[in-house]
Amino acid sequence: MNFWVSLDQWAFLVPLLPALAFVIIGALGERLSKLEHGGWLAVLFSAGSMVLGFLIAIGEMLGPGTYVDVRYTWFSIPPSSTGFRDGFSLVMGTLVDPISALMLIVVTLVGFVVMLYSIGYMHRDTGLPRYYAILSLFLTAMLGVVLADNLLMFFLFWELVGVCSYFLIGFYYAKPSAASAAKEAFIVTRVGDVLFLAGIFIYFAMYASADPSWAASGFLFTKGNAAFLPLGQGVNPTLLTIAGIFLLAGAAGKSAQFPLDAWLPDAMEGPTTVSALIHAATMVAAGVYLLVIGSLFLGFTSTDQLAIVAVGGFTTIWAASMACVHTDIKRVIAYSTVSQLGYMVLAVGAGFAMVGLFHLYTHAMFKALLFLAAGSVIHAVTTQDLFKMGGLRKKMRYTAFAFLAGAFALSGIPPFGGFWSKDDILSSVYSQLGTHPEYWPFYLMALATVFLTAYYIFRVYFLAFEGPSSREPGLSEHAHESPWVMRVPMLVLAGMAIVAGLLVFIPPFATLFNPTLTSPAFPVALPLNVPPSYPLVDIELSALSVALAVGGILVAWWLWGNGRLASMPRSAPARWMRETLLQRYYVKAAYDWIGGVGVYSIARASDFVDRFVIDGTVRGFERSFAGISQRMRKIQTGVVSDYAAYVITGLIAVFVIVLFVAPWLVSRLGGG
Amino acid sequence: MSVPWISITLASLVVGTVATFLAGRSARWVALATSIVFLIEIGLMFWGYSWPGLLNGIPQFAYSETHAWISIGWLNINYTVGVDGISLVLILLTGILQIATVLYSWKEEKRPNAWFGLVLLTCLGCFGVFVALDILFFFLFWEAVLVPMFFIIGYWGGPNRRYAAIKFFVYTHVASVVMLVGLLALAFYSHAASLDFSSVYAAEPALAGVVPAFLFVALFFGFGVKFPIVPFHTWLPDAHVEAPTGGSVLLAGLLLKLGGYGLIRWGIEVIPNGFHTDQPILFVIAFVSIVWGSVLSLSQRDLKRMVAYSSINHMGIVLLAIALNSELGLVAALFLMFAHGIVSALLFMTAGSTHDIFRTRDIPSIGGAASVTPRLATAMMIGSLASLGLPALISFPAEFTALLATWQALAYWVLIPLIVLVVTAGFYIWMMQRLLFGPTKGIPNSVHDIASLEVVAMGILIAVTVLFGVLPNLLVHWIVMSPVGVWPL
Amino acid sequence: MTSLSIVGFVGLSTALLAISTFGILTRRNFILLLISIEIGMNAAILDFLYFAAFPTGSHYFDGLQGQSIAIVLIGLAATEVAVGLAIVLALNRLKGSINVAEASSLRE
Amino acid sequence: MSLEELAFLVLALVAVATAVLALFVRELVHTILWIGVFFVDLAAIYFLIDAPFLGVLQLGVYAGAVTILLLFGIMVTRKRIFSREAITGIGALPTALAVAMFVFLALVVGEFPGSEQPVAAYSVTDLSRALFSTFGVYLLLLGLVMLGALAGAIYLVREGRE
Repeated sequence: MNFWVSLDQWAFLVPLLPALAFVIIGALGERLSKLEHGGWLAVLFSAGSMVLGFLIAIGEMLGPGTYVDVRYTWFSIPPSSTGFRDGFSLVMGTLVDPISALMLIVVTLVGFVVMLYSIGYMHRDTGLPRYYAILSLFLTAMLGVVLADNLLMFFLFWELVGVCSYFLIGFYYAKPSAASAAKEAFIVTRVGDVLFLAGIFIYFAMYASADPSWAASGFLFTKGNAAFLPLGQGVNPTLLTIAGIFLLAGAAGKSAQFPLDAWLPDAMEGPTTVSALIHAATMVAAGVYLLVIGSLFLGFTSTDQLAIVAVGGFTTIWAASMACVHTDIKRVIAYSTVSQLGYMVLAVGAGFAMVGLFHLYTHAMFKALLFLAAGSVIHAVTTQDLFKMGGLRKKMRYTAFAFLAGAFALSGIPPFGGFWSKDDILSSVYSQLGTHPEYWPFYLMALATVFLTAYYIFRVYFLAFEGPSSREPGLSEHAHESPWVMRVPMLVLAGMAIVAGLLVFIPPFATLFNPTLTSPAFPVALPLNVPPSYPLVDIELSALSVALAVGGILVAWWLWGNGRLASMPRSAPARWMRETLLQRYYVKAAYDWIGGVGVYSIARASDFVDRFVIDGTVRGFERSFAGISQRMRKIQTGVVSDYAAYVITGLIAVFVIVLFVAPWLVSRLGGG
Repeated sequence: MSVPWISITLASLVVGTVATFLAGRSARWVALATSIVFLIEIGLMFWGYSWPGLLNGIPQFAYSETHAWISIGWLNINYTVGVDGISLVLILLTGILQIATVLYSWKEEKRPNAWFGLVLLTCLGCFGVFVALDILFFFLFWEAVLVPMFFIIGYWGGPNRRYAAIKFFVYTHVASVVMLVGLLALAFYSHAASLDFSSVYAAEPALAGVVPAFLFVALFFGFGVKFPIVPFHTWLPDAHVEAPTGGSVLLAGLLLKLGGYGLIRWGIEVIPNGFHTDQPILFVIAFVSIVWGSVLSLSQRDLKRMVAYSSINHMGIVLLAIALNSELGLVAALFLMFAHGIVSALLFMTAGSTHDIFRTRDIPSIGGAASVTPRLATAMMIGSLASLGLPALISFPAEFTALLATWQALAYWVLIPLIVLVVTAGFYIWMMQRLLFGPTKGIPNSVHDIASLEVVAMGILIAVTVLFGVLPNLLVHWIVMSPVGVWPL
Repeated sequence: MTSLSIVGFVGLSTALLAISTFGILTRRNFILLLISIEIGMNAAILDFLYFAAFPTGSHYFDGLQGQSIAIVLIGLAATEVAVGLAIVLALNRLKGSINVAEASSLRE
Repeated sequence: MSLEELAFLVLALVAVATAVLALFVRELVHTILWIGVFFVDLAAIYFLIDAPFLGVLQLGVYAGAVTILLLFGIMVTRKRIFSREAITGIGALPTALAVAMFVFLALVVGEFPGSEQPVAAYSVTDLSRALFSTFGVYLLLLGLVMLGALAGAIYLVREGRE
C-alpha cells in the first residue's frame, strides 16, 4: 500500500479536527477572547482539516480504483437464532472514494475560507464562541456526511448538519424573525428527514432480506468495492420506487427543492458567512450528494428518475422566477441557490450523477463567492436592500470584481466555472430526450432558467455596484473595502469560480469524476459525461444557452443598468404577478396556515378532548364514586336492626354464591 | 457468585435511607454518601457481570440469591433476587438519577431529612423492583415506590398538590391491584411450585385456553398505567405539574420505567401466549399513545405539562418496540427507556429551574431566556434536542432501532411514528423559539442563572446523554447479555 | 328409642332461626331483641344436641363434643342476657327509652 | 308414627307457636311468659333426644334465670309492668330475608339421610369427664368470657355515669 492510499485510513481525522475545535471552543468559551473568541482556533483546525482533506483527495486522484473503508462498530447485537441470523450492527466508518474525495475538496476549502472570512465579518458581533463552535461542529458533521460509508452514519451526520444550520440561522436569536426562520428551517427539513428515514428502512428491508449479512455489516453502501445495488434488483420494483421517492423527499428537504423550498430564503436571517458555507456551498448540496449516492449505490427506478427530474426541473424555474423580483440581496442569491440545486437534481435524475456532482462543485465555489461578496457589501453599507445601494464598484473594487466573477460563473458565460457544468447538464439531459420524451418540459424549464438566471444576478450587480453612488443618502458614503481576512477568501473563491470548470480537463482531477466502480452489475452503463465532450449538436446547444445568458444580461442592463430605474410596468396583471412572486406564490403563507392554524387547531382540539373527555371520564368516575358514597352513607343509620339486615343479606348472598353461582361457573369453565 | 452484591446493595440503601431520615440537618450529606456508595456498588455489579444463559430453557440471573421467606403448605414465597442485562441498565439509570436528584435538590430547606429520605426510598423501591424475582417481593417494592412519591407530591408539591397526589396514588394503586390479581392468578392457575420467577416461567405453558390472554390484559393494565398508556394517562400531567422538580425527575425518569420493565419481565417473558393473543391491542394502544402524546404536547402552555405529554409519546414508542416481539425491538425499547429516563429528567430539571428563575412555567409569557440565563438555555436545548431524537445524543440510536424494528414487523405502519417525529420536533423547536429566543419578556428584575450544583446535576445527565449517544454500544453491550436475544418468543 | 326424622329437627331449628331473624330485623324494643336472639341461640343449641346424638352429626364431631358445646352455648346465652340487661339499664338511663332506633349514635 | 315422633311433633309445633307468640303479643309481660313456655318446651325436646343434663340446664338457666332476668329488665325500665308495646309492622324485607334464610338452610337438609338410629346415649359422667378433660378449654374460655361480660355489665350500670 503506497503512501497516498494509506492516507485514506486517516480520513476520520478530517472531521475530527473541527470536532476538537468545537469541544475546545465550547469548553473555554469567552476565555479565548484573545484569539478572536476562538475564531483563530477554528480557522487553524479547519485549515488542518483542509490540508488533510486535500492530501486524501490527491491520494484518490493518484491511486484511482482503490477505496479504503475504515469501520468502528457503533451498535451491535450478536447473532441469535430468533433475531438476526448474522447479528445486527450499526457502524461508523469512513469510505474514501472519488465522490467523497471531491466533496472533501469542496467542503474543506469553502469551510476554511468562510472561517477565515468570519474573522473579519463577524468581528463586531457578540456570542462569537458560540458561532465558531457551532460552525466547527457543522464542518465536522458535513465532513461526516461526505465520508460516511453507510446509510445510518450518513443520516446521523445529516441530522447534525441540520441542527447546526438551525443554530446558525438563529444566531441572532433575539430577533424574532431569525428565531422563526430557524424553526421553519428545522421543521421543514425534518419533514424530509423522516421520509428519508423511511427510505432507509425500505432499503434495509430489501437488502437484509436479500443478504442477511447486510444487517450485520451495518447498512453499508458497498461491499468491498461493489455496490449493494444488485441486491435490490430482484426485489419488488414498487418497493424500490417508494424508497427512491422517500430518498428524494429527504434530499428535497435538505436541498430546498419544491415543495420543501420555502425555508432556504428565510434562512438568510443567519449571518452571511453561514449562508455562504451552509446554505450555498455545502449543506444544501448534501441533498444532491444523497441523490448521487442513491443513484450510484442504491438504485432508482425509472419512475423515481422521472420524479427527480420533475422536481429538479420545476424547481429551477420556480425559484429563478422569484429571484427576479426580490430586493434583498441575500434572498436573491438564496433563490438562485434553490434554482441551481434544481439543475443538479435534474442531472442526477436523468441518470448523470457525476454531472450533477460537477455542477455541485462549481456551484459551491461561485455561490459561496457571491455570498461572501454580498456579505462584504452588507458589511460596508449595513443594509441588505438593493434599492438603497448603488455605485459601490468605485469604493469596493475587490468586492465588485469578485461579485462579477461569481455572476458570470452563475450565468454560464464561458470560460467561467458555471458554464461547463451547467452546459454539461443541459446537453446530458438533452441526450436523454430521445428515450425519455417525458423529460421535455423539464428540459425546457431548465433552458428558460438560463435566461432568468443571467437576468436576476446582473440585476443585483447593476443595482448594487453600478449607477450613482447612493440612492439612500448617507448610506454608501462610509462604504470602504473590507479588510484582508475578507478579501483573501473572496479572491481565492473568485479564482476558483474562474478555473473550476477548466480543472476537470486535467486528467488526474478528472478521475474524481469518473469513478471506476467495480460493481459487476451496474444497472445501466452510466454515461458519465464528465468532462463534457462536444459533439456537433452540443456545440449548438451551448451556443443557445450562452445566447440566452447574454440576452439575460442585456435585458438586465437595459432595465437596471447605468443607474437607470426602469419604470415598472404598472398594469394590473404585472402588479399582480409581482405581488405573487414577492409573496412566493403564497406557498409560505399556506405552510404557515398548515402549521399555525391547521395542526395547532388539531392540537387544541385534542387538548380539549384530553381534558374534558378522557380526564373528564376519570373525574366522572371520581364524582360518581363520591355520589355513591354520599348515598351509601345514608344506610349507616346506626340502628342495630338495620345492620343485622345487612349482615343477613350478606349471609344469603354467600348462600347464593356457594350453592348456585360457583357450581355454575365451575361447570362453565370446565374444572378449575 | 460468592459475593451477594444485590443483598449488600439493598442493605446499604436501606441503611442509607434510614440514616437520612434520622440525620436531621445533615441529611443531604448522608444522602449523597448513600448515592455514591450505590453507584460504586452498581459499578462493581457491572464489573463482575456475566449472563449465565438459559438452564433447561429458563433464563437465569447473575448474582441470584434465594432464601425461603414464607412457606405455608404449597405456597412458597422466597426472597429471590437477581439481575440480567434488562434490569442492569435500569439499575444504572436508578443510580444516575438518584445522585442527580440529590444534587439538584441540595438546597431543599423544607424538612430536608424527610425529603432526601423519601428520594432515597423511591430509588430503593425502584431498585427492589428491578432485582426482585418473586411475585410478592416484586409487588412489595412496586407498591413501596408509590408511598414516598405520594408524599413527595403531596407535601413538597405545587398549589394543587393534594388533588394531584391523590389522583396519582389512587390511579396507580388501582392498576397495581389489578396487576397483583393477575400475577397471583398466574401463579395459582399455572400451579407453579413457588412464586419465583423461574417456577412461574416454567409453569406458564400449563395455562390453557383464554386464561393467558386475560392474565396478560390484567398485567398489562397494571404496567400500562405506569407507562402511561392512553387513555389511562391523565394522572401523569397533573402529577408532574404539581410535583416538585426532584419528584418530577424521579417520576418521569424512574417510575415510568417500572411499567416497561414489568411488562418485559413479568408480562412478555412469563406469559408469551397471552402476549401473542393481545399483541394487536398493544399495537393500537402504542400508536394512539404516540400520536396523542405528541399532538397534545404541541398545545400545552405549561412547560412541565408539555414534557409530561412528550413522555407519553416516548413511552408509546417504548411500548410499540416491546410489542413488536423482536430482539431488535426489545433492545431498542430498553435503550429508549434508559434514554428517556435521562432526557426527561434533564428536561424536568430545566423546567423546574425555569420556574424557580422566572416564577412561571407558562411558555408564552417568557421570552428571550437564552440571553439572560445562557446555562439554563443550553441545558434546555440539549435536553430538547435529545428528546426529539437528534443524532449523537442518547435517544437517537434507540429511536432509530425502534423504528427499524417497527418497519420489520409492521411495514408501512412505521409511517405513523415517523410522521409524529416531525410533530415532536415541532413542539420542542417551537417551545425553544418562544421561551429561549426572541426579545426578552417576562423576565423578573433579579435574574440569576442556575446555580452551580444544579449545573452539576444537569451536567451529569448531559454527560450521560452525550456519552451513550456517541457510543451506544457501551449500553447495548449489557442489554444483549440477557434473554432478549434467545428466548423463544 | 326409635328413629327420629332428621328433617323434623333441622326443620324445627331452621324455623326457629327464621323467626329469630325476623324478630331481630323488626323489633325495636331491646328486650324483644334479646328474646329474638335467645330463640336463635336455642335453635343452634338444638342443632348441636341433635347432631351429637345421631350418626350424621357424629361424623362431624364427637358426640360428647356436641353436648359440651351446647353447654358452653347455654352459658354464653346467659352471659349475653346479663350484658344485654346491663345495656338495657344504661340505655334506659341515657335515653329514657329502650328503643334501639334511638340508640343510633356511637357517641352519647 | 311412634310415640317419640308424635311427642316431637307436638313439642316442635308448640316451640314454633310460642316463639311466634312471644314476638307478636303486644304486652311485654306476655312475651316473657310465652318465652318461658318456649324454654320449657325445648327442655322437653332435649330430654327426648337423650340429653337429660342439657335439659336440666335448659330448665335451670333459660326457663329459670334468663326468664327472670328478662322480667326484671322490664320491671326496671317501665313504670307499670303491663304496658303495651307498639308493634312495628311486618316489613316485607325482613320477612323476605327470614324466609330466604329458612329456605336456604332447609335446602341443606336434603343433604342428610331422612332418619337414622341414634348413637348410644351418653351418661352425665361421660359428659362431665369430657367437659373437664378433653374440652376443658371450652370451659376455660367460657369462664373468661363470663368474667369479661360481668366486668362489662358492672361498668355499664355503675353509678355516676351520665
